[in-house]
Amino acid sequence: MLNQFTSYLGSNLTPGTANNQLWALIYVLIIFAGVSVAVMAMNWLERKALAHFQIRLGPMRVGPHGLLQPFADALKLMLKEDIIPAEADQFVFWVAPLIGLLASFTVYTVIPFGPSQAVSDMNIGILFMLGVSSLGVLGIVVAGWASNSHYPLIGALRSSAQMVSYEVAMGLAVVSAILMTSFNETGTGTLSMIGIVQSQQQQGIWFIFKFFPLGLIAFAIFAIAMVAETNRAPFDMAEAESELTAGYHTEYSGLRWSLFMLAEYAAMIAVSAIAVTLWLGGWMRPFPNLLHAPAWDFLFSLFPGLTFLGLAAIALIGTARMPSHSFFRIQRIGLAVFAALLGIIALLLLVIAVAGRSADASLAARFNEGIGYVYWFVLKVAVFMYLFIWYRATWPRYRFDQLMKIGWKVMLPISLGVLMVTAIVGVLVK
Amino acid sequence: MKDHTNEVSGRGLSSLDRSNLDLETPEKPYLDSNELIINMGPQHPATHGVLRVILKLDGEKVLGTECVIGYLHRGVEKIAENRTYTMFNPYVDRMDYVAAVSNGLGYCEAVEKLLNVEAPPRAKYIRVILTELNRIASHQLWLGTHALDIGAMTPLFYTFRDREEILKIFERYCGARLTTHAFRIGGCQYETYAGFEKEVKNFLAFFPPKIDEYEALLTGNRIWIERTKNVGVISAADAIALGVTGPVLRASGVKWDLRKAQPYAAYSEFDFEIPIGTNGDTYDRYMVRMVEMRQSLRIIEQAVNGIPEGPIMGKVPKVIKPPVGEIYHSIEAPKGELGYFIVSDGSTQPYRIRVRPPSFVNLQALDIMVRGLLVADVVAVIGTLDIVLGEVDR
Amino acid sequence: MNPVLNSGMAPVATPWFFYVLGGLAVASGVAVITRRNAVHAALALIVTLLSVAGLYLMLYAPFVAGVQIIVYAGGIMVLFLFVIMLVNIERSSKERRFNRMWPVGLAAACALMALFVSAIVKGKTVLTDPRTGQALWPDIIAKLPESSNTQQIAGMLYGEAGRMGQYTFAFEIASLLLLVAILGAVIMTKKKI
Amino acid sequence: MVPITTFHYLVVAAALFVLGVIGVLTRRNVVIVLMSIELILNAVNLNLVAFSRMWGNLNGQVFSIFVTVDAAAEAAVGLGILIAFFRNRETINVDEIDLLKW
Repeated sequence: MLNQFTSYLGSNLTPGTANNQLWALIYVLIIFAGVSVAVMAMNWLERKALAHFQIRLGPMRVGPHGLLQPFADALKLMLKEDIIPAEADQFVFWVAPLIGLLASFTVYTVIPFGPSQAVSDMNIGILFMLGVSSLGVLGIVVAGWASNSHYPLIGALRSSAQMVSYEVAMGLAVVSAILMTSFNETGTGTLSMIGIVQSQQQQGIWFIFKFFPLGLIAFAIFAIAMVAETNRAPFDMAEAESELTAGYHTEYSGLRWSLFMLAEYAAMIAVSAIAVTLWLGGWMRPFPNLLHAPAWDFLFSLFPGLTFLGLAAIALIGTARMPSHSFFRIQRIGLAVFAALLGIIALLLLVIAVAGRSADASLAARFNEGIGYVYWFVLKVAVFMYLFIWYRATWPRYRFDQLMKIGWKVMLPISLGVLMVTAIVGVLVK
Repeated sequence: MKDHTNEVSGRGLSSLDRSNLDLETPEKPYLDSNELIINMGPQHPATHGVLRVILKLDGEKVLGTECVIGYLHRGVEKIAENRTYTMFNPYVDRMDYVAAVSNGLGYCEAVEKLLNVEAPPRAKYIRVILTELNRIASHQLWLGTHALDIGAMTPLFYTFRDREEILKIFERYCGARLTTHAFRIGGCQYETYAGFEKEVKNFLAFFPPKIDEYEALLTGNRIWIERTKNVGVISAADAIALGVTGPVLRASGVKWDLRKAQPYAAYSEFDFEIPIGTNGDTYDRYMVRMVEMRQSLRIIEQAVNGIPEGPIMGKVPKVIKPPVGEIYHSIEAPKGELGYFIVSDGSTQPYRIRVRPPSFVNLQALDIMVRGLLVADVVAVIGTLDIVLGEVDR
Repeated sequence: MNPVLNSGMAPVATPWFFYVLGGLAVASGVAVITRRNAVHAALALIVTLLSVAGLYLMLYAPFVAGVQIIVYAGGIMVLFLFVIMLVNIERSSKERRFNRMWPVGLAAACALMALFVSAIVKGKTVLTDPRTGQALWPDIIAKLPESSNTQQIAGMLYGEAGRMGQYTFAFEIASLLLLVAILGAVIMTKKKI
Repeated sequence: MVPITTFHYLVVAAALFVLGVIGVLTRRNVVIVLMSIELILNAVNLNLVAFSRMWGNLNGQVFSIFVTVDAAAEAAVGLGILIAFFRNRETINVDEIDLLKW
């Protein structure tokens, strides 16, 4: 056991490839916990950001600036009565949220947070990812059917048609990115998520900029399709609250409903991770080939610590700006503690960055490297998360037939065209 | 999409007979076309209150609708028969509660006409200013909720933020924000407060950029245009046949505004334009209302600059006892023609009051407007009709 | 579990996995043909398909497993569920599940099973391959390179290094078949075109 | 435990195949009949992949991909027929589809 624990530490393979079950389990647990925390943070951020878009304050009561709101929500949802309609199909109703949740969490096994920071490096990584994330629609369809009610049924039908349609354009956009991996000396591409990032590293370019503007168009297609895939505004047809009350989860309540939400947010993070991996260089920091000197490495390795320092500073400013009324004392203390916590994390990260600045194989150096990978990956994903919120705040909702029209008559031909042109250009350039 | 709209707009008046409006589909090409009957409302986020629409769907296509109303019925008209004319005045505020000032204006003017008294000019100007402010507030609320129905969340908050400025003026004028009860029979109860003119002028300067802001969010937005253009088309002939009034009628290209057609209060003294649309679709109705807000600002500006001095209450007897007779008086409320038909038997209480609410009449057009469209369009059309259930059910 | 195995390609194919997946596949296969409710049957079929995908992974056929998940479970089964929702199943769930000739069908299937069992058992022990003299399915397990599985299949389907692949022509035919199927499905399903 | 060999996979595949055949021969609901056909095709695929592993060449895997393509086409056309039929006869029972016309 201990042997298995330590033997992996020096390796630069993923636990899956190194066939180390213990570390695979550890990674799975870390990722599961991380995604759950990320979903909670996303929940808070979405409410806050959306509120500020809409000249509101958002949650302010539970904890300083509503920081504890997600926990309160989670607690409330867990304690809430779990209603199953009498006419519903009990078993299917029960199992539907689990299908969605399972699908969106299984995807994380192949997401590469770094060259060895993934549970497994599958040979068919991206195929597996698309396949499993397409299983999520089953949960929605089945939930709508099992509720035995009209609005959920319409929501489920909409959702299934929508997701199946956008998968086509999405898949073709992905294929054109995979095609780009094969434009190297050997002429062989890869489906492995890690391999895709590594080939971007080798070719010295993020695929979004490759064959400009072909990569950009494929990326744009994917970025649109992924919003539709996750049923988010402006494509939130399946749960359009002004039309179908809540769409497929109208009849759900309490914990089961929260599982749907968890699945939706996890799926959002997952598809963003695909986009980051395929087009935005995955875990790579900006200009890894151009600015390669150790000084640059050190500079970029300071970023995680500085980010947390910045967050700590924001929290501190928030503490200072709190009204000095005795009502706010506990909130003030809470925010100050939060700021201190962020500051400690920042200091820790900075210490690691300084200690691990040499590029040797010491534990600190490897740790430093790993933090850098995960940091840049998460940062890129976070940008997408913000975009999701931004879309929701800005745009009205498409109508179902318009959505399908865009999917089949605009996105599909464009992605097919991009695929062909990419292939032709790739051959010509070679 | 195109064939649906043609189908609707191509309907002549013959399509309005009852056999076509009920829920039976005229032709049934297959044994089973999977018709689905769903209840939209009375508890539904997009029915603006407690409207219940029974939708007959083929997949998502609407084959027919039937509105079930009355969930908010309070018997306002019956109550009137047991109240004196003065006592009934606050009740009218509760019909179209987002445009309470207009309701009060219509009622007061109708009774004044019956009494044969006239409000003094200053009172008329105050009435115009407040009514037009109320029109803007009503349109703001419509815009916010309509955009929310179509999926744009943010305009709702912007419009509510700016509506607050109007409500503040109301509050300072008469102490109430929503159900204002601002006017009395024969004039106004309250003189304008100190700084009234300044605040109104401030609002005149404050609001145009805000309209630009709403328009920046919606007018040129591709999704907004796709969702509203050619949706819920109603031809001018159909609109007139159904008695539709207000912005809905004007968007179909009929230049009919009671402020111009039968000027009341002091409207004949102001210079303003009546915006009209061409297609009669949801987008035109949106544009008509947006322009109307700007025109209202013009009216308010003229009124506040030219407001005369003088009394604010006409010569009205202490006990209001109109002569035996009947009167119909209508005004242009934000939602359309708001008419009061009052029958007096010479006593202190009206014998009968019948209100012609614009929302109720406009709601009739829902069926003809949504046939052949999709479920999502039903929501858009209900929003664009700008109904208030308090007024529909009374 | 042996740390020595940690380097290199250790067998994922532990018997335990096989029995779980195989058992799951067969059990949910039984559910597919016995459930009264078509949605339950579809869900059971999805479980079968995913278990079979797991078996493919154990057979070092990751690409086929991926195709199985993305096409079968993600595509075809969604189509099935979609259609089940379109057709009204409330009536059919109250009717007889099996047709009148079910004993005959069952008997025929049992005969088929007997044939299979004899063939499989004999192939393992009695029958031999005349060329090699080995049993028809010996216990040998050839090493398939998992890490380049996709690339090799691509080579066979599309060809590599300028040559046409072994199955390129068949692949094109298959794509034509799909096109025809799409057209056929659209024409049959649309009320009016 | 006995190591897993081709034999084991063949047994699973045979069981799935026979289950599929039973479904096709006995069920009345067309949707379930179609699902049973998918079961049969999967059994075949499992066999192909197992043999591909046994002999160490990939022809079997390529074949199983072709079978999958075929299954997709079959499902699309089959469900299309089913919908067209349902629309005309309001039934999805195989033993009521016996007129050869409608």
